[in-house]
Amino acid sequence: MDITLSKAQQDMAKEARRFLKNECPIDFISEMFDDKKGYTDKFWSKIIELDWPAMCIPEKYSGMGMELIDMVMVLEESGRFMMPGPFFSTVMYAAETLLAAGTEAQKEKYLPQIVDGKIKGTLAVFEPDSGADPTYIQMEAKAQGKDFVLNGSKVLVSDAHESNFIICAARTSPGNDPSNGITLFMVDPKKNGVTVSLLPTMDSTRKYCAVEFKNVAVSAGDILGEVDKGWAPLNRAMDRAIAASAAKAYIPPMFYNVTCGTVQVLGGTGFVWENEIHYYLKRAKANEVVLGDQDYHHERLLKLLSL
Amino acid sequence: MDITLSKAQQDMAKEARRFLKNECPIDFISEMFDDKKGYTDKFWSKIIELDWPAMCIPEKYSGMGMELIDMVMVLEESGRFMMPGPFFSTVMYAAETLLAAGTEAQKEKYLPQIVDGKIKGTLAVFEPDSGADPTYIQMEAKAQGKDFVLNGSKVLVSDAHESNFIICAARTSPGNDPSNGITLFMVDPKKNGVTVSLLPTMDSTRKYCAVEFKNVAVSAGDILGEVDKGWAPLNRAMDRAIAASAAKAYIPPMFYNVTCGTVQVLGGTGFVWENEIHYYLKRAKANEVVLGDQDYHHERLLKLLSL
Amino acid sequence: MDYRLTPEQEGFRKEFVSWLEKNLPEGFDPEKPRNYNTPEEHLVAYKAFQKRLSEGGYAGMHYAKEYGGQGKTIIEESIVLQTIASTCMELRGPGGITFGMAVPTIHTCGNEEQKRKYLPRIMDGTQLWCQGFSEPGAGSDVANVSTMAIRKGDHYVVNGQKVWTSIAHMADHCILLVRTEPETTKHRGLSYLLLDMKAPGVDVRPMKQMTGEAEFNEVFMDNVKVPVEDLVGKEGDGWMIAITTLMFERAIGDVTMASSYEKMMKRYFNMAKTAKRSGKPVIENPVVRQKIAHHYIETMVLKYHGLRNFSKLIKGGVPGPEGSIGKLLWSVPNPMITNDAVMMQGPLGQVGEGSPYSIGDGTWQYAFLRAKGNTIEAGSTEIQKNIIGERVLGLPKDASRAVVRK
Amino acid sequence: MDYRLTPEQEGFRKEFVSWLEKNLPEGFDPEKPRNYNTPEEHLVAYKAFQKRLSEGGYAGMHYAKEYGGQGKTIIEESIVLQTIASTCMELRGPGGITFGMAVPTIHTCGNEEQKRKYLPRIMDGTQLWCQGFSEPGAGSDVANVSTMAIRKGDHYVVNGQKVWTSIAHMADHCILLVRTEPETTKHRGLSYLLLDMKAPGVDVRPMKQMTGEAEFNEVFMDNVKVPVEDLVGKEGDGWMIAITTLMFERAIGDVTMASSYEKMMKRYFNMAKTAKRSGKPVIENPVVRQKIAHHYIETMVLKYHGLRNFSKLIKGGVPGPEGSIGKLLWSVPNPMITNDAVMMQGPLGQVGEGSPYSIGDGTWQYAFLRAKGNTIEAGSTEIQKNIIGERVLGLPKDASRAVVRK
Repeated sequence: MDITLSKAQQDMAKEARRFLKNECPIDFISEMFDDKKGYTDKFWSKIIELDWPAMCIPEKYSGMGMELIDMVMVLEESGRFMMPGPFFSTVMYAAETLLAAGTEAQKEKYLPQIVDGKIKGTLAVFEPDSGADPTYIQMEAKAQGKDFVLNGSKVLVSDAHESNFIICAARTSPGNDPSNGITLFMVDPKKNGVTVSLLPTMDSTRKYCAVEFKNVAVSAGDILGEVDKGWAPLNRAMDRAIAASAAKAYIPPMFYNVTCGTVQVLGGTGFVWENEIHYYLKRAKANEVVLGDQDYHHERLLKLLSL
Repeated sequence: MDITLSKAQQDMAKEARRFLKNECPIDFISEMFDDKKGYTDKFWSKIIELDWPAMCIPEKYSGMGMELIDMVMVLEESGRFMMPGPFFSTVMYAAETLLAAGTEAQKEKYLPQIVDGKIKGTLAVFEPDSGADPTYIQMEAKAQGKDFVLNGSKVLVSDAHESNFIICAARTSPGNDPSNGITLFMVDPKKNGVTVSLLPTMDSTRKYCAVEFKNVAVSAGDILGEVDKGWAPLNRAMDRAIAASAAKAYIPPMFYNVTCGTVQVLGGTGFVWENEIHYYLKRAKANEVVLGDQDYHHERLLKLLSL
Repeated sequence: MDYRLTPEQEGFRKEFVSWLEKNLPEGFDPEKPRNYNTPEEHLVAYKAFQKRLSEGGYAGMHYAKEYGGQGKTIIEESIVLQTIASTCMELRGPGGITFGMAVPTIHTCGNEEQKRKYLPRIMDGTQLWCQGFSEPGAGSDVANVSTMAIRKGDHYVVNGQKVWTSIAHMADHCILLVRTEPETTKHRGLSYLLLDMKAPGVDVRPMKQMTGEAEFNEVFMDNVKVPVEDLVGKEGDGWMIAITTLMFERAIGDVTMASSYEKMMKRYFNMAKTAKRSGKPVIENPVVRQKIAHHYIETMVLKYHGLRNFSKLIKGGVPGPEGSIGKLLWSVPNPMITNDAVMMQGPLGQVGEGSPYSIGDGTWQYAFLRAKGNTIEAGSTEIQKNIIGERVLGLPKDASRAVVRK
Repeated sequence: MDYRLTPEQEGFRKEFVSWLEKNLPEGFDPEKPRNYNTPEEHLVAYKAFQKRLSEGGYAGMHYAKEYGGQGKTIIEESIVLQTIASTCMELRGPGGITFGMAVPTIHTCGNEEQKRKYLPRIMDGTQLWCQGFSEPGAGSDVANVSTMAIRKGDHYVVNGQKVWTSIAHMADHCILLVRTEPETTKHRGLSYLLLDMKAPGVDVRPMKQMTGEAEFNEVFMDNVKVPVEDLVGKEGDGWMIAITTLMFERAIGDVTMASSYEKMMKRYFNMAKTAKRSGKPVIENPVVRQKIAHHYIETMVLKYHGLRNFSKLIKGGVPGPEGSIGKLLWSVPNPMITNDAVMMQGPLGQVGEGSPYSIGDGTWQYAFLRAKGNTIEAGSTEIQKNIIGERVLGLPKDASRAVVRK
């Protein structure tokens, strides 16, 4: 039993920190906060050079096949420096969902391109009526022969404005049970009927979009996994991204409280735009909601404990 | 508009404080904490001499017909000194319920005796399965002709061991709706089938009992108010005792927090029996529960606001 | 003890309510949390509304007519302020410091010339005032004043810098705390000046705050001349004047604040009926209901605390440092209230002004961020607790401050 | 990073679990939160169980055989302790200070004679130890020692008073912090003695606590003779010895504490299924569910924090003042956990031991009241935060303490 980090892991974290300290000074974060794209191609190409997207993708899809704990080394540092860009949405949302739900053909088609940095993707779960409950998915996907037609809206979709594909969770059988009736669709945002619009969110260190679907036809080949059985792999992918409900319930509110305490300790200085703490505060508040809030994860945890 | 206290009210408070400071030193409170009766006849007779039970009872029942705000002057001081004895149960629970629900004959029979200090009474609401929700009343009162037979248990009944009558809320029509089916019964605790037992409660500055009813027959003349319509007057009487749900939800947890903070500031000294703070802490914790807890009163408040 | 207005007072209230209905600016929507998008628009609306109030006989109810007031009592004033707070607080917004601080300071401590010169022009909306107490590096300790004012003949020459000066970029005048005796420290040697913000050498630089707006400013003063006629009280009286008027302000401020919180609660309830979680209005969620009820009670506590202090004021008592309690009663809950508002909205809680997905067009997001300043501005929570500890409860001064002050 | 035990370690764990099943005292019910009603019964059971552990080869796993240990590693020790904590912690209860403080102190800082003299008799359950650090009027500042020990020939003569001395009324010996140099203050001039509680002049007076029990004592020492052989280290080393061993204790303590909290959580869940509100089990109440989940997560945080510190210890690192974090992670939540337990029970939350109406026969009521000491004992929350601030984060000392210490 040893729950300390290995030397290699510590080195990985050090390297990431060194890189991000140089590349993500607060001026860059501040500039990207106001920028609509939210990152620069130059910065993105450096991420690709470092092979970060490849880390947890299996070797047979041109990835490096590393452990999630290795990726955590990078993610921790990316949080520390409020790293901008579609890295988390592409690698932790889209690639993980592809890995959990996709067919071999889908994985072979998309994952190597993610490794190379050629494409970016994201995941669309929340709807305007969901609140912070990611299980509430009512967007309609109506069967038309083997294909489906999507209608509805998704909100707080990370980096959809820069994505080459959106994995969209929609309801193919009526009801409220997430474990039955939800299907995952690969959607090209350039398709007819898809409208992506950037949302004016408090946290703009990352970008969030609304995505509207109006009679969007998706062919059977773009269904990820089985029809009606999309929740299990989606849930697994989200879990990998958030480690566990316990952590998701506990840490984001803690982070938010720390930022509030910091503002108070700094006094007026902490309240002005010039001081970087407000970026952290806004990011912390967004973290509390993405992938489900504390209330949701408390309930989820108790259900996992059969309570 | 003037929400300050009148001179007479301030004098009333001063007088009460002077009396209780003399009569309720901490040694007396501590002794009564361990005592099964919970007060002394000598102390009780002084309360009667001061005419405190008479204050809010109308003049036609030999009372003084004062305002509730005058009584508040006395009650505030009784809390300050953790006054022992069945004053609150007799005057604020029993007499107020009698006034709200009783027939003229019942009021004439009981109230003058309460004024004189000849009898004491209490109110039995909570049941073992109620939790802190006073609306959950399922104890059975079965009609037998014009009379009723009571079966069931009541818990946390203040001072029942010293009471000459217990006003017991029981269900005369099935269901969960408190506004329909609850009837108030005047029960003599010496009656066959009634068992009163002192509960070993954390707060023993006041005494609480369990009262068990086994085939207790109550005649129609001992019904307070109308059959099935007991909740409205009971609710009114409890409201008068607790001022309002807002106050009941807000202040007892605050009092409890203050006692916890005091223990922490005192350190080890605050943790020993010798220091009086633990009596306050225990009383505060009991206050949070009696007449419904914060959760209950929050819900009740929202319902009053039509939310 | 009586919470009710007398029939006369109630009559006055109704009369004002009906006057207000007819005299709101064209297009002003009381249900809309923000009618003005730029500070400039907002200022114009404030001045016009104040002028109308003055013409209608509702400006400065408890001040004498020669000062632009109405010669009535503070009860009428509080009726006017509460009514405004619960209907169109936004119109009064920019005047908070003018009426809460500048007016009582000048009225209580100013001389007859100053009162006649300034008060009528405030009452009729001509002048907007700001307040220059805080300085860089002073933390929340108002007595830490470095700005110097040296008397030269018939004027003072002022040099120094103020920070956190709300609305200085729009204000005409400023109540300014300065040091007139070099070599003094802390509260000794301070004086109180009335500064014309258009005087040469005054430089105002807005500070953008975390909401994205610039409500506060830095004010730089470089050899600014202030005529000696604009000294309030005597040289060296500055500290006492600042403290006394701050206390007077609080008592009426809490009552007004409570009225605007009551209005906010109505919007809160409506928002909780609109926002959804798992497809259902969040008002139906038992966990959220507990929070909503708690916050509603907090506004009641503020209200009755305010009414009690206000009753004392009417009876002629000078409000004491208990006013610090009132500051805590609104500033500590508000960050929680607005946080819960944003959280109730779930993912949409992130969405601000200008999006069809926003619940309340960004109002709650602005309120949430703005609330982060509540426990810092107007005397931080820590300062208020020190005041309560030392001056209400009579506790010894806290040791660390005792040291720093040596 | 690997949370799992090796197959050998897992084998050892299983072996101990099955040994434990066979070796629990007759009639001992692991599901019952309290099997012993008097401290005396409890002591007898502890000593017998420790003897059995020793005979079975499970006492002091990581200590050498010549000291009564088993010559294994701290991993086996932690497996034993965690298994005990999650099944029969009550049996180990009285030995907390003996094994958490006295044993590591003697083992790390004692000389060979002291180790051979005392450790085997602790391991086999013969001796129970207590700890005499705190003194009246010292607050939570352990260095504030006034008890004097003056050397006279081959012994020290000890005079003074200790407070908050747990189980002193049952203990055979005491690790005692004394001042051997008059005229010194604070941590200088302190020494560390091993006191025989039966020595003439030692007077133990129990202090009743708010739970109604007397777990703590005052210990008065009036010309008590302690042989010089019972000085640990050198004269003047007392403070460093106290600090070092306190740190060693924490790392293994948090892991053990987490195990007993996990056990408590199981009882918590069961209680929430039993207790009713509005006729339904409170576990179904959404508001209560949020609290239960939160408390469960808190025990997970304690566990992983403990495991991480423990991993460091295994790797040979000396645990640092980060141990203060572990203290906060159990002592701050526990008052909330037990408060919510009592509140969940509604009116029955008031009812303690000995009533058929009590839910858990008074266990939760005792736990609720006892928890009020958690944030005070073993270094108060405030002291721990100062340690974290000054020694983990490197913040300057807080000014008020800097003053008091002058």
